[in-house]
Amino acid sequence: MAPSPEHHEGTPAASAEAPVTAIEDVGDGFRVSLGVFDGPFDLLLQLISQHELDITEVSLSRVTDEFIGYLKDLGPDELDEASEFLVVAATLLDMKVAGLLPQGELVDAEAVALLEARDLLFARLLQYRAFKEVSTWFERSLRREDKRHTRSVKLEDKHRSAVPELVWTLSADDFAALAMMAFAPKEIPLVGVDHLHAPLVSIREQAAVVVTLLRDAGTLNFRDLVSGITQTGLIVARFLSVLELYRHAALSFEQLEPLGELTLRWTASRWSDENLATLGADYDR
Amino acid sequence: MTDENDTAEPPARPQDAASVIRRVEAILLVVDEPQSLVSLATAVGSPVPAVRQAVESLVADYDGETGGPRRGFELREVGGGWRLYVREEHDDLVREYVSGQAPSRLSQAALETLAVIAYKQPITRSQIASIRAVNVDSVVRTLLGRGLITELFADPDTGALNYGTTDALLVNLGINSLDELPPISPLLDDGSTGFDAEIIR
Amino acid sequence: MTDENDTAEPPARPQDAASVIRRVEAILLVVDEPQSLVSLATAVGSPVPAVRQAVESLVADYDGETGGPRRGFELREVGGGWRLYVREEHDDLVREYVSGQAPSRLSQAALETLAVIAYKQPITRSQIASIRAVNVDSVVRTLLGRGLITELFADPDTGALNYGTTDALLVNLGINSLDELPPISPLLDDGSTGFDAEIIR
Repeated sequence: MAPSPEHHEGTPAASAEAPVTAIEDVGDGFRVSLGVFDGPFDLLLQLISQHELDITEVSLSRVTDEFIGYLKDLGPDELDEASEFLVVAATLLDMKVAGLLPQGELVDAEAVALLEARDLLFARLLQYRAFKEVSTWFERSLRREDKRHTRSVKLEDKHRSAVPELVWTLSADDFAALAMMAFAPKEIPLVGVDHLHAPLVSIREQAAVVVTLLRDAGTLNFRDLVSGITQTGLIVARFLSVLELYRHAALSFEQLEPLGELTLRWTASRWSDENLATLGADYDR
Repeated sequence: MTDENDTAEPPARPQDAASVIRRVEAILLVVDEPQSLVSLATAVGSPVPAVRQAVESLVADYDGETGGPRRGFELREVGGGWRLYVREEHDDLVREYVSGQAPSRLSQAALETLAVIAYKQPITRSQIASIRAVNVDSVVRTLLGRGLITELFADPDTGALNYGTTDALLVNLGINSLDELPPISPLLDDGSTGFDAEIIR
Repeated sequence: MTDENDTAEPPARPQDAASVIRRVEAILLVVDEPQSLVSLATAVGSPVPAVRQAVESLVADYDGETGGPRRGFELREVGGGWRLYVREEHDDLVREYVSGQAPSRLSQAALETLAVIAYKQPITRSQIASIRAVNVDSVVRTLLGRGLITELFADPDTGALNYGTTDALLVNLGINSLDELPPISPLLDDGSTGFDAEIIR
């Protein structure tokens, strides 16, 4: 009762043994065109998982390029589809890295490790696909059950009197205190790891410092930007925030010789501090 | 209650007695208030005489007069409408059950939800849930049952019900109006990024 | 659910099958959550086996299998308990009448995360994230807000919260226990070398 992938729905060749000749009929999603393969991405994954296509034969950089091109054309409505692909893309990139590593002689520890790594990647890919496919069952069941009506009616008045009278002890001020507690932003609790690592440094906070300093000065050396700081983590975070700001086209930098002086210049024509809120989100995990 | 007919024609319903009875039973199962024959007829898409007959046969059926067992509930006409009621002989059973279910104090979760509703009303359940970061359905039911909150109106776009507090809450808090709720906005200033501060009194 | 007996002795109830059935019907008419056999037994003052028999005969009775008519409602077991539902064929009728709000759909990301949690619970956010290879914080919050998952316990070593699914999820899926989830190991069968298969049901 394994739900078949959506792409195959309604086609006679819905089983995992779908002949490759049927690929023209399936999938309106991302298609790849490679020397050894031409068809929808899903089918490619399926073939890879069945070891019918050796991953090394597939030009992963080409898949990646086509994939990025496909993502660019996706509208905002299709964000879900894009996020779906992120896992697959990450896995493919992992495979690509594994494939690019020097393979060495036929039997050596590295090659074995590499094979193991590749199996792990397959496993991850398969696991991801399994959950993706079973999620269609969840969707169907949730949708079906959404339509069901159950009895949920108010108690008759005569029975309501059986409800024990409410004991109320809160003053208005207690109540307000409770409200504040309820409104306090709820972070999902995190474990303090300060005792294990150096205290966490926020790239966002460091970016705010960089923006302030640089916007005032216009031009600064990185050396000036970190003068007086002894904590390595802070310096690293400040450097990462410079890279992030560069990504946002907020600044440009110049370095005349390797390891030479790094000169930063504030170039943002429009900059709102709101940009800071999302800056460095990649590092949040 | 959809009293007006839409312009779209409702789907044709089978009109044999057994089908009408089943549809009437389905409607009776979910309604809070007694339903007149006319509104039942509208709901099930059958003429009033057929619905009257269905109701009469259900009454007899539930009373065990048609060969089946007498049921634990009955169909009674109250205030010009029909509704399912627990048979009177089981009232003490229900009362025991109800009193065993409801504690005399509100839980911390219920109190906090009540506070959220008090300060942000009118507010829908999903808005409450997103502030509380937990599911609030049963808590809202409890507060409704306690008469501390009430359904205000349905959102015109989504149909989601908006809730607000009642005078009973004011009485419990010993204040005369919502304006007398202690202000809490100044304390929300720090770190309240993205918070809709002006809604908070 | 009054699990403990009060010191006051509850009144003796007739224990013939017909009486037990009637009392169960009476309780089912007022509850607003699925009731386990144990809580029904407590409510009606009868032993669990008698209540189980009563429930079974009601299910058959409402389905028209005992000589009487098939009813417009049915008794279903969902989320570990029993509750009266409108028979599926009348759901459209009821929806037209009560004009409920359309429930908002879960995103694909939320559905997949829910699937991961359902099959691998108890599971921490970072474990979910490593399967989904994306940050799942906001999705987990959504699922918590919908009451579909809950915080189970904190990992004794790391303090990381473990999540699991709730009975509400079972109710929303229309199933009675996690065992009724479709097995996903067949989906993993091909080429799943090195895969930790025993974790997956």
